[in-house]
Amino acid sequence: MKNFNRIVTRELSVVFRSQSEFVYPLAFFIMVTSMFPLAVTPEPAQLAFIAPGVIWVAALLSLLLSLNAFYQSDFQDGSLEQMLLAGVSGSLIILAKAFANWIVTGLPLVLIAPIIGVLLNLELQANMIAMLALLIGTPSLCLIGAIGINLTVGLRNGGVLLTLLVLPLFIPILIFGASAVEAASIGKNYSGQLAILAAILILSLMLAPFAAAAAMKISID
Amino acid sequence: MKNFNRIVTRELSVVFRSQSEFVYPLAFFIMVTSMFPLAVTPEPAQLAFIAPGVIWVAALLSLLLSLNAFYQSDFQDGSLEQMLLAGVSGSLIILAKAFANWIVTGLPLVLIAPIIGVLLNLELQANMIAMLALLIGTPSLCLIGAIGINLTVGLRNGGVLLTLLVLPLFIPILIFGASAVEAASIGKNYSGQLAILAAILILSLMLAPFAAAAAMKISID
Amino acid sequence: MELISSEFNSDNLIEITNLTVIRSDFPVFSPVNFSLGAGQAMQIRGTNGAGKTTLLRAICGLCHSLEGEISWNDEVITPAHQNFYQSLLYIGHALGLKPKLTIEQNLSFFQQLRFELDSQLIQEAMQAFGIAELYDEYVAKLSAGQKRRVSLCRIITEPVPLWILDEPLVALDVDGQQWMLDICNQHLERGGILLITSHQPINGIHNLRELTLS
Amino acid sequence: MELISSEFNSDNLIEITNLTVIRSDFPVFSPVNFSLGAGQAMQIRGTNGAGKTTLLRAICGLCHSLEGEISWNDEVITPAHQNFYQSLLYIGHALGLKPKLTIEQNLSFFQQLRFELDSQLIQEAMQAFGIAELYDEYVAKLSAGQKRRVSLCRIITEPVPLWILDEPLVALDVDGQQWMLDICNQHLERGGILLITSHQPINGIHNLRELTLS
Amino acid sequence: MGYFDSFNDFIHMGGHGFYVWLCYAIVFIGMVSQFVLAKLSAKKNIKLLSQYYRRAAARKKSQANNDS
Amino acid sequence: MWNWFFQLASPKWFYTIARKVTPWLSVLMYSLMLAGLVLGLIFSPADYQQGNTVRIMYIHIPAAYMSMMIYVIMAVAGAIGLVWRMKMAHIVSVSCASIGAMFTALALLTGAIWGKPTWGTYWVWDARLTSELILLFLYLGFMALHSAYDDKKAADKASAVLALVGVVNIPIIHFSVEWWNTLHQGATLSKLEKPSMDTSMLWPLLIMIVAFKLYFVVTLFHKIRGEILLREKQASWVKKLVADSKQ
Ligand code: HEM
Ligand SMILES: Nc1ncnc2c1ncn2[C@@H]1O[C@H](COP(=O)(O)OP(=O)(O)OP(=O)(O)O)[C@@H](O)[C@H]1O
Ligand SMILES: Nc1ncnc2c1ncn2[C@@H]1O[C@H](COP(=O)(O)OP(=O)(O)OP(=O)(O)O)[C@@H](O)[C@H]1O
Ligand SMILES: [Mg+2]
Ligand SMILES: [Mg+2]
Repeated sequence: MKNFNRIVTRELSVVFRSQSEFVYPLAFFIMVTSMFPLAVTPEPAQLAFIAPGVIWVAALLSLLLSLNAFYQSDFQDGSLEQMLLAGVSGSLIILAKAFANWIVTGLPLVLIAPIIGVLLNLELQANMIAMLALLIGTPSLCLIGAIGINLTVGLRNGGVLLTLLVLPLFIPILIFGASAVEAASIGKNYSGQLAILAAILILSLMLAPFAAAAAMKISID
Repeated sequence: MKNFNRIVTRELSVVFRSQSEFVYPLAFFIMVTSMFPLAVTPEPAQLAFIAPGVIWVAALLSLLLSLNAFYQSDFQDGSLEQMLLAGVSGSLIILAKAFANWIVTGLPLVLIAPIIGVLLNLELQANMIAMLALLIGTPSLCLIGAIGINLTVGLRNGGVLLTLLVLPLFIPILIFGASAVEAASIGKNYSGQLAILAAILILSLMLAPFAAAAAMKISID
Repeated sequence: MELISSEFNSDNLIEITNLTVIRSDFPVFSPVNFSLGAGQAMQIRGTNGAGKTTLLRAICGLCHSLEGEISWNDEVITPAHQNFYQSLLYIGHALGLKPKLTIEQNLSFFQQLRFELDSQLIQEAMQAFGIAELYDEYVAKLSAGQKRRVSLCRIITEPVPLWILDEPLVALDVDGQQWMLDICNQHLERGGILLITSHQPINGIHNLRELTLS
Repeated sequence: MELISSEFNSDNLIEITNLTVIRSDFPVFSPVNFSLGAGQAMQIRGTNGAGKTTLLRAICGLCHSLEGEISWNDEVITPAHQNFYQSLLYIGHALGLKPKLTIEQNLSFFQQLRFELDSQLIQEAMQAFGIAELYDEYVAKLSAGQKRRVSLCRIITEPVPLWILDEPLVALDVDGQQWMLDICNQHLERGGILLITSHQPINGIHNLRELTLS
Repeated sequence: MGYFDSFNDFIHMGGHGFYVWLCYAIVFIGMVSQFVLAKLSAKKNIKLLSQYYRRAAARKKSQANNDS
Repeated sequence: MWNWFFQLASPKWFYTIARKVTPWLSVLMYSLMLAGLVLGLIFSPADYQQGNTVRIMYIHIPAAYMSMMIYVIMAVAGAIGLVWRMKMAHIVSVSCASIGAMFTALALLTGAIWGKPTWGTYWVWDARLTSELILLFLYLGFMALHSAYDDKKAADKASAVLALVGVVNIPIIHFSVEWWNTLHQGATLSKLEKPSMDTSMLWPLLIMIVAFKLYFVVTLFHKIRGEILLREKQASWVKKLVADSKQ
């Protein structure tokens, strides 16, 4: 637990060293969501209709994009192997890094989502649910993403291969997340979807660190 | 011109060394486009309505993602500076790399787009125009992307900063590309949009290599 | 200057039996046997590509597909053996430093993974390697030799018995090399164990044994 | 072994006047003046962080914010001067090799940027550095010293008069270092110019001048 | 014969011939090509290996020459 | 008791056994395939609703079953390889991938073509169809990952981890028709209940299912043998085999 804190602190201080860095994933999120009114339609009713899906797709892509920055340099400069050699268990390292990743990338998304919702004409109730769904869903994305990035980090063009491996695993979260918001926006019951998101989170908290740690050791060789 | 060919050949042989690599950007494109029916709506009429926008957003993101793999390692292992020291002009290097990038990433997108169009319920005429628009638009994306990546390649989390710099520049292409397809799908005239796309291509062919080369020299320092 | 204050257990013993590593179906070097006890040092020698780095990484458990046995204090090491990792420091070609953190932040992070934070010791270590004034400089801005010095500071800030150093003298200037070797000597006197490779001559380490890979 | 067949122009001359590089508002080293003509060699010396790498990169035009003047054959060099780049080879800490290409592919790519492809010469170069059997091995799989050897092959495959080598002896084994220095000597005899740094002693280069940075 | 009255009927499949036969054709092509590739792989690998052994032997020889 | 398990782990043993068994299995496969085709295409009746398009069922359902079964086999073999460090298990796992990907593609294509006359569209984004598409991506990811590594051992382990993680998709595919109300048919074959199908349609279907399984086993054995040769190239028995085959 002590080491968990230390790794998280270190990650955060690396990120916050150039203070503007934590706004990038956010900016990406805002940019992608605002591309849709331009590319599809600026009409309010239509926008509100596609909004849940767009918010979730954008969140998913922006988390995906942040993974590389969080893991790759640690592999290349040898600091991951040094942590392992200091006796820190692989799954703890993953857990700590995924947590830091979520703090830097996932949490800001959750906080900014309501504003995007307003811009896309989503109504209040649906907007709050979107935020809640993102709050439960994004940590799973960070954890599952950790598996993918650890499998591909040693490879050239790993970035795109990463996508190929990880997006299929993200899709259930996407479906339930988006459908929770959709249900809320037409006044239906959405608790089922949220419960499934929570179940996915628990499952990935239990399993993903081990899978990712195994992948990490393979990549280090 | 000789050196152009050499750099292109080298890039391609690096990429094709593991033969499956050129399918990754494609896979990303397919994956993102197929996320929308899941996240937004599976209904055919609605799908056809959002299809042009979705195809363009996905193309744009998949080109964006490929940039890092194409430029970063060349910076880090010092081979870019070696090319410069061999007297190859910066803009030629950029031109060659952007061309290779398009061959590997852009061209497959153009070829697969019609199939995606069918899945998203786009009709034949619109589908062909989508393909044509992508054919004219994607090279500009590669060229403009080269400027962004060369500005940001030395920085940690550069990936996301890149996005921030480049997406606004991509947006005109996005708007005209998507609206050409939209126009075609409702039977309107679309030649104006295509002409603008062509103009953007010519402009970026003339200017982007120089801007990107300047950015490259700044990043190498 | 007296730097290392802890005495190590004099029973410490690393034993390597018939160790080799398979790469693309061939063993990289012919099987290796040796054992090192407290206060002993060994230099691994061999031409470029002989397999020195591979051997050291295999001992650290960073290589798959190895054959043979490594044991530490009579316990066979399976890939993740806590006791062994508690007593081991490996510094290889990749230094493991974060360019975006300062020298001090880098060193204290690694120290805290295994020991309590001891700013005093970190200070002394930086002094010993002549980079004390740079303590709040970001590692990104250092020269090759300065980065190497930072990574070597860890042999002082993390007092463990077994040092595995892959070409530690690379990029160091003449003074730096001398300091480095002095510190190794002190380590050996205190009952430490040293496994080292270098293409530069290593002068003045007492009782340095040699093993040539083929 | 006679490796380098071309004689260089005996008028070649590089002149450095009052050169210094500003980093974070301070000059890294005090201004430097020297000139090297055909057949002359100079070693840049200095402690870690003295600014050797910075100086060499500045001469190659890879540094901004430099003050002073560099001229090649009496022409002042502005950042992108074709004549100068045609006659220059710089090999620094980063080797510029693509891990996903074979040794041969890497070498022939660089050769073709400035010269015609000459497989014979590439073959000879690999032989000279003892990596001839590895020619179709991917660079990713090579050891540190083998990679260094590959990058050094370029001094043979690209026959240019001015060599700027930043710590070329790092990671080379004893044989490799000897071969390297022999080739440097041949280069000087043919009217080449050599600018080199190293923390290891450089033995046997004739008339090696020294410049110590401070 | 069977369910159908004539061969023409069989091909026509009550207007759905196109779909049915397309499906069967795709499955046939897919499975047969996979099968042939698999069957050839052992043979192809034997050829590959005999080349490999020759090269390995040559390399060993040249190394032995270097040492002596 | 564990003897057979360790024997299985020996590539040489597996190679010889596979070589002996495959001809017999092939004969069985060919005859079942032929019987199934004749029964399905010629003798079975048309459906009262779907007409003759129902004949697509005899290949769609077996292909869809295989796509899922092979993924599970691939993942289990990968897990065995990871835990017991067994060479043979990785070989099985890797050899499964391309066959499984092919069956997944076939299930998708035949399903899509079947959809046109029955549902009026080639493709809808319902849960089962989508999850089957994801399965295809998982297979492709597995193969891409395996080929992206230079080192075979690392490639084996990495792709085994991926296969294990992806296994969560299999129950989603299977239960999708129950969890979401969709266009796609519910379960027609179930071990517990009496099948709702007429025997004249059930028999060809069952025969085709078995024939597809045999096809899988035979193809897998061929692939495994090729793979074993490549990986055991240092073993003396392979050297001998190669030398013998040249004469
Ligand atoms: C692209 C379209 C389609 C795909 C991807 C698809 C996929 C699948 C899959 C994966 C299964 C196995 C399910 C399991 O074992 O749990 C299956 C079974 C089945 N499919 Fe499809 N299918 C498609 C279209 C169709 C169509 C158009 C029909 C008929 C109208 C159909 C009829 C059936 C039937 C009857 C079964 C057996 C049901 C069972 O036992 O679960 N499918 N399909
Ligand atoms: N980008 C930078 N910004 C600020 N200072 C820098 C930067 N790069 C290097 N320096 C500083 O410039 C000095 C000279 O560095 P340089 O790499 O030239 O040293 P060097 O003589 O090559 O040392 P070594 O022997 O260790 O290779 C160092 O003190 C370093 O801290
Ligand atoms: N991943 C790999 N796959 C296959 N072969 C490899 C791999 N890594 C290293 N090798 C080979 O193993 C041999 C030993 O490499 P190693 O790095 O251990 O050498 P070394 O003794 O440290 O050499 P140096 O003195 O140059 O540092 C080399 O011939 C190299 O080509
Ligand atoms: Mg080494
Ligand atoms: Mg230097």
